[in-house]
Amino acid sequence: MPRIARIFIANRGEIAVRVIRTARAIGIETVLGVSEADRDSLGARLADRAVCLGPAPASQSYLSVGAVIEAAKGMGCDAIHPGYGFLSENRDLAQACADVGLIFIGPSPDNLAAVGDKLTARGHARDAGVPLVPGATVATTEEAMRLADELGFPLLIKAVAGGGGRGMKRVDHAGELASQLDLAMSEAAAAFGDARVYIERLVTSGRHIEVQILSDGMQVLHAGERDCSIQRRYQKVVEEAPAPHLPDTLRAAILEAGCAFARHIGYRSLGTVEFLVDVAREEFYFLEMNARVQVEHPVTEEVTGLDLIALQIAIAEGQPLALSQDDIGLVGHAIECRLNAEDIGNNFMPSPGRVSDAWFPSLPGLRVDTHMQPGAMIPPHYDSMIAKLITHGATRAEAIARMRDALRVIRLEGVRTNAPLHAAIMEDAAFVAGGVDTTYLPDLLTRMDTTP
Amino acid sequence: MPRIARIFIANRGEIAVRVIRTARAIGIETVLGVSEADRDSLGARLADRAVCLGPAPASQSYLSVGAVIEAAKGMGCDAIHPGYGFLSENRDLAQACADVGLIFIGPSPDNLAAVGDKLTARGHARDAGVPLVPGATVATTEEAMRLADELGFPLLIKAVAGGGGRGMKRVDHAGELASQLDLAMSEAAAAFGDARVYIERLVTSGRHIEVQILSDGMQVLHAGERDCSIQRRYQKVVEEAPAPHLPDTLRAAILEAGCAFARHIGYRSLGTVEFLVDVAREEFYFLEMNARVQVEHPVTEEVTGLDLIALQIAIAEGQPLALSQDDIGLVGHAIECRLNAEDIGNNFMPSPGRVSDAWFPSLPGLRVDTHMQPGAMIPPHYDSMIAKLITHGATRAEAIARMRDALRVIRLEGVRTNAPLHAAIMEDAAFVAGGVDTTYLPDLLTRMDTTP
Amino acid sequence: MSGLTREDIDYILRLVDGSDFEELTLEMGDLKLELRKAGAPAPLAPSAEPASTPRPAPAPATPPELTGEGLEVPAPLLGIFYHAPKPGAPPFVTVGDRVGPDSVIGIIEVMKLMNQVTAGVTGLVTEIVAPNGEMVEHGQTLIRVKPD
Amino acid sequence: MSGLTREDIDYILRLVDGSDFEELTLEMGDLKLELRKAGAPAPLAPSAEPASTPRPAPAPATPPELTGEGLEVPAPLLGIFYHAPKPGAPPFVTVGDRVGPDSVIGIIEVMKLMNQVTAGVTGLVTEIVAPNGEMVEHGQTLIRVKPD
Repeated sequence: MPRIARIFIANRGEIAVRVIRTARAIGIETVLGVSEADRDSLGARLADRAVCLGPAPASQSYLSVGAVIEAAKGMGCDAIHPGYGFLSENRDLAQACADVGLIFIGPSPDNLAAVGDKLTARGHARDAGVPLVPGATVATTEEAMRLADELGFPLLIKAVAGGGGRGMKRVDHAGELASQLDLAMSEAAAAFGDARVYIERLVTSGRHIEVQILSDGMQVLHAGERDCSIQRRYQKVVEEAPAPHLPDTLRAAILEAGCAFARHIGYRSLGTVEFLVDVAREEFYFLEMNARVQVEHPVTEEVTGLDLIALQIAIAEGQPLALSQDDIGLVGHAIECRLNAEDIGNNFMPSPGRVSDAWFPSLPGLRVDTHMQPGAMIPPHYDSMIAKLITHGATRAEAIARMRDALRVIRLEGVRTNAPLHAAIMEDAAFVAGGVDTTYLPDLLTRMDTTP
Repeated sequence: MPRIARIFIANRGEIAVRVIRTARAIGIETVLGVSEADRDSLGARLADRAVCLGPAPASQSYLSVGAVIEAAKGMGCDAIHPGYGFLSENRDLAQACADVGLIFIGPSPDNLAAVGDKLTARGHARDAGVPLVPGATVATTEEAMRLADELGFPLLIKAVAGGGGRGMKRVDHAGELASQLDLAMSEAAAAFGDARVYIERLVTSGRHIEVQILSDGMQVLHAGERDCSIQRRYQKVVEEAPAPHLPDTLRAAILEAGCAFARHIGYRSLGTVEFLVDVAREEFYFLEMNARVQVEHPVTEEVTGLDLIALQIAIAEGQPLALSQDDIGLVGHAIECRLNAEDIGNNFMPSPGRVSDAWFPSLPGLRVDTHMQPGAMIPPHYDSMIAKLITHGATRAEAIARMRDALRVIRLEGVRTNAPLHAAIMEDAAFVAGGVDTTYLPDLLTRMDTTP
Repeated sequence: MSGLTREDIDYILRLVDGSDFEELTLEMGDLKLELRKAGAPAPLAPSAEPASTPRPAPAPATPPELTGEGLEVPAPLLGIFYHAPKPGAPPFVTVGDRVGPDSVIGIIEVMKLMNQVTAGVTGLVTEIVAPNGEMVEHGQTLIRVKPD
Repeated sequence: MSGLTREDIDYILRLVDGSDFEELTLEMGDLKLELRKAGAPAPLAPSAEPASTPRPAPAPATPPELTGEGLEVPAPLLGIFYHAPKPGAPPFVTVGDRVGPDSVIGIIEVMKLMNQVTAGVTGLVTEIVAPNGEMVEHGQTLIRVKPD
C-alpha cells in the first residue's frame, strides 16, 4: 500500500493552507503550485516548496492540467491534492494522474464521470432509489392535467431529449398548462427531433442539506449532515451542523439516501451528496454530489472530531477506514461564516487589495481557516472568500454566541468584508430560531436595505 | 456600581493582547501604554489607542508609575489593568489609582502589602493555619538535636531577627549541627543583637502546585490548581491543570489552604497561592501569593471554561461573583508551553530580533496567546516569552498529543526559540507518566546534553 | 544611519513630493523611514492632539529632528504640557521668539511634579505644536524651531 | 510609476551600494520595490535551480528583464526544458551565439507536447541558465542574452 511522502497541492488560498496544516501534522511534505499572483501568499511560504504554474489568470495556471502534472512530477511528488474548485472534479486531471502514476487525492475518474453531469447523476439517483423532484413523462394534455393535480403548481416542463436547462417552461397555474405543453412539445420536436416532454414539480424553496460521505470503497459511512440554506445567488454564506429542527426520521432518511447514492456508484473518497429538503412535507430531493472536500467541511470536523483531510489522504493511499458508523459521534453544534472580501454596501462588489492588519486570536470554541496575515494581498483574479470563521459550542445557542464574540474581536483591515452581514445574521431572530430555508438571506438583505 | 468603559493597559506583549481580546469581546475600550520599542507591536495596533510612556528601558516606561497614571488620566480611562510583572503588584500604583479615582484592576493596596513581602506573607500563613515548612525556634543544642530528629536532614538555621536570607546555614547531617548552631547564634547576636535562631526543614525539591483564587471580597472561590513544577532557574516552562497523580485528599487540602490564606487576608481580586508539595509525605508548604493574573492562567481557563480576565474586571468594578464553588467544574486536562525567544543550544541565550514568519493555525484543542505576527520585532529590553501554546484534551494524554501536533505544525521564523525543548519534554517518558518535581527539567537538560 | 545622508532623505522627500503617491516606506536593515504626504496623521511630522491619534506618533529621538518646517522639539517625558509657569502668566515662548539650548519652553507635569523643558537648540520658534494643559506622550512634538 | 524614474531607481541603488545594509524596501502606494545586495537569493535577479529553491523565483515578466549580466529570457510556461531538439543532437544555442527575436533557444515539454521557445530579443548569448531536461517553472530564467 503506497504511503504518500510528498503532496503537490493544486490550489490556493485557505484550502491550500488547510491541506498544508494536516500534512505538517502527519509528516507529509508539500509542494504548492502557485500563479504569479500568489507567489508571496501564506501557502507559498508554508509549503516546503512552491512552484509557479503560470500567470495570474486561473486558465493559465490553476486550471492547467499539463502544468500541474509536470510540476508534480518535476518536484518529485507522489500525489496531488486538488482542493475544491479549479481542477478538483476534473476527470482529465484524475486520469492524467493515473496515467503517470501519481495518486489523485479524490475519487476515481469513473466516480467523477458518474457525478460530473447533473443528468447522469440524476439517472444514478433514480437507479439507487434516491428521491428526485417528483415528475413523469407525459404524452397528452390529459396526462399532463392528471399529473399536475398530483404534483401541484408551479411545475416545470422539460424536453426529455434536452439538457442543461434548454427548452424548459415554467407553469404557475392550470390555465397555462395546455398552451405551454403544446409549445414545449413542438419546440422539443423541432430542436431535438423528439417531442416527448417531462413534467416535474418546481421546487422554489427549501432547505439545502447535504450529507458528508466517507468511503474507502468497501464501507460507505456518513459523518452527519450540514445545513447550507443561507445562500445568496447560489453561494453559501453560513453553514452549520447538525441541521437545526430536522425531524429524526427525516434526518435518518436523508443520511441513508446520501449513503445509498454513494454506494450505488461505488464511490471511494470524501464526498458530499446535496439535497433540497421540504421540511413541512417531510420530503427531500437529490440535487448533486460533490466529489471533493467542501468549503464547509470544518463544521463537520468540529462536531465529529474527525480530520477529513487526513481521512481523504488515507483513503487515497488505499488504507481501509479505521472507523465504523458507530465510531462517528456528534458533539454539540458548529457554525461557519464565510468571510468574503466584498462590499456589502455596494451590491457585494469584490474588494481585492492589500490587507493591512489581520488578527484572529484564539477564542473559546473558535476555529479560523484562513490565508490572511498582515500584508497579505487579495488578488482580483480569484474567489473573494478570504477566511472561514467556525465556532463550536455545546448547543447551537452557544455556537451563535461565540460567533458574535468572534465577529466583535477579530480584525481584518485594508479591504471591505461581509463581516457586518454575518453579525446581522447572528443577531437575526429567524436565524437564531433556526431552520431557515434558501429564501432567508435574500429576504434578510431586503429587510436590511429598507431598515435605515 | 461603576462600570468600566475604557481600560488603560500598563503592560506589553502577549498579556496586553490578552486583555484587549477580552475587552473587545465585552465592549470595553482600551488604551495601551507602550515604550518606544513597542510602538509597532500588535498590542499597539489592536488597542483603540496607544500612547508612548517613555523610552525602551522599562524603568523609564513600563515601570514609571507617574507616566502610567498621567497617561491613563490624560486618555480618559477609568481603570488600569497592570497585567503581570512590571507594576502589577506595585502598591504605589494601586494607591495612586485610589488617590486619583482610577479603578486598579487588582487587589487593594492593603492586600498587596499583605503578600508583597515573603516574611509578612509567612506570618499571615501561620495565622491562617496554612502549612509552612516545619521548624521552630531553638535555644540550646539539645533542643536543636531533638528538633532535628523530628524534621530530618537537611535543615536550615535562620536568625529569628534576620531576614531576606541573611545569616542562613545549611546543615546536611547531625555531625554538623552543634557547630553550625553555635556559629549561627553568635553571628545572629553580632548582626542583629538577638541570638535566637530558627531551624526549619530544608525542602530541596518537590512539586510546585498553585491554587487559582477568585474573590469578590465576600466569597473566596478556587478554580482548581495548576502544576508548574517544570522550571529552569525558577522560571516556569510548562504548566498544566489539574496536577497529575495528586491524591484527592492532598488536592482538597491544598485547595482549602489556598482559600484559607486568601480569606485570612481579606483578599479581593484574582490571585494565586503557591505551594511546594511533597507528594510522598502528603505534605505541602506555603510559598507565596501572587496578587495578579498569572502567565499560566490559560490552563485554568481551558479546564474551567471561565474567562479569568473578564472576572477580574467584573470584581474590580465591584460586581459580586455570579458563581458559587459548585459552578466551577473541571473538564479534561490542559497544558501550556511557554515559547521563549532563546537559543537552547547556547545556554538559553535570549534571541531577540525580527520575526520573519509566524503562523499559529487553529488546531483541535489548541489555543495560542501571542503578540507575534509576521514582521513583529522582539526587542532586547524585555522578557523573552513570545507565545504560549495551550492544548486542551479530554485526557492528559490527548492534551500531550495535541501539543506534539501543535509543535510540529506552527511556524515561527527569524529568531531561535525553545520549541525543540518543548518537543523533547512532550516525548519524554517521565513527563508523559506525569507528576514530576522541580528537579525534572535540570535533569532532562543534563540528559539531553549527554545524549548526542 | 551610515549610508543614508541628510541629502538622501531630502532627495527622497522631493521624489515623493513630485509623485502621486501618498506614502513612502523606505527600509534599510533595521532603519525604517516612513513618509506620508499632508493629509492623514503624518508619522514623520505628527501634529499634536494625541487624544485623536489612534497610534502613538513616532518619536523623534532627542536631539530634535529636522523637517521641512524646522526642528521638532520632542517631549522628553509623558505628562501634562503647560505653556506658561502658572495659569494666566505669559507663555515661556511664542512664535517668533529666539531660543537657545537652555531656554525653557514649557513645563511638563507628572503627578504634581513640574519638569522644565528646554529647547535644546538655537533658533527661531516657528510653531507651538502641543496645546496648553493637555497630555503629551513621550516623544510628541512640543514646538518647532528654525535653527540658525 | 509616475514620479519614480529610472534615474531615481539608479540613485536609490547607488545609495544601497554605498551603505552597510543588505536590503532595501521602497513602497510607494501600490508599488513595492525590493532590492537586496548580492548574497541571499536575490528577488530582483533570480538565479535558476527551482528544485533547490524553497520559494518560486520571482517571475521576470515578458519581455525579458535587464540585469547586470544581460537580459533574462524567462520560461513562457512550466514544463521540462530541453536544450536540443532530441537527445544527442547539438543544442539550439550555446554561449557566444548570436540570436534574434525568433531564434529558437530550446523546447519546453508539457505532457508530451513540445513548445518551442524563442529568444524574443537580439543579441549575444552570455549564459545558459536552466539545465537540460529539468523542470522549469513559469517565469524561470532559461538563458541570458547581452542585447546589441
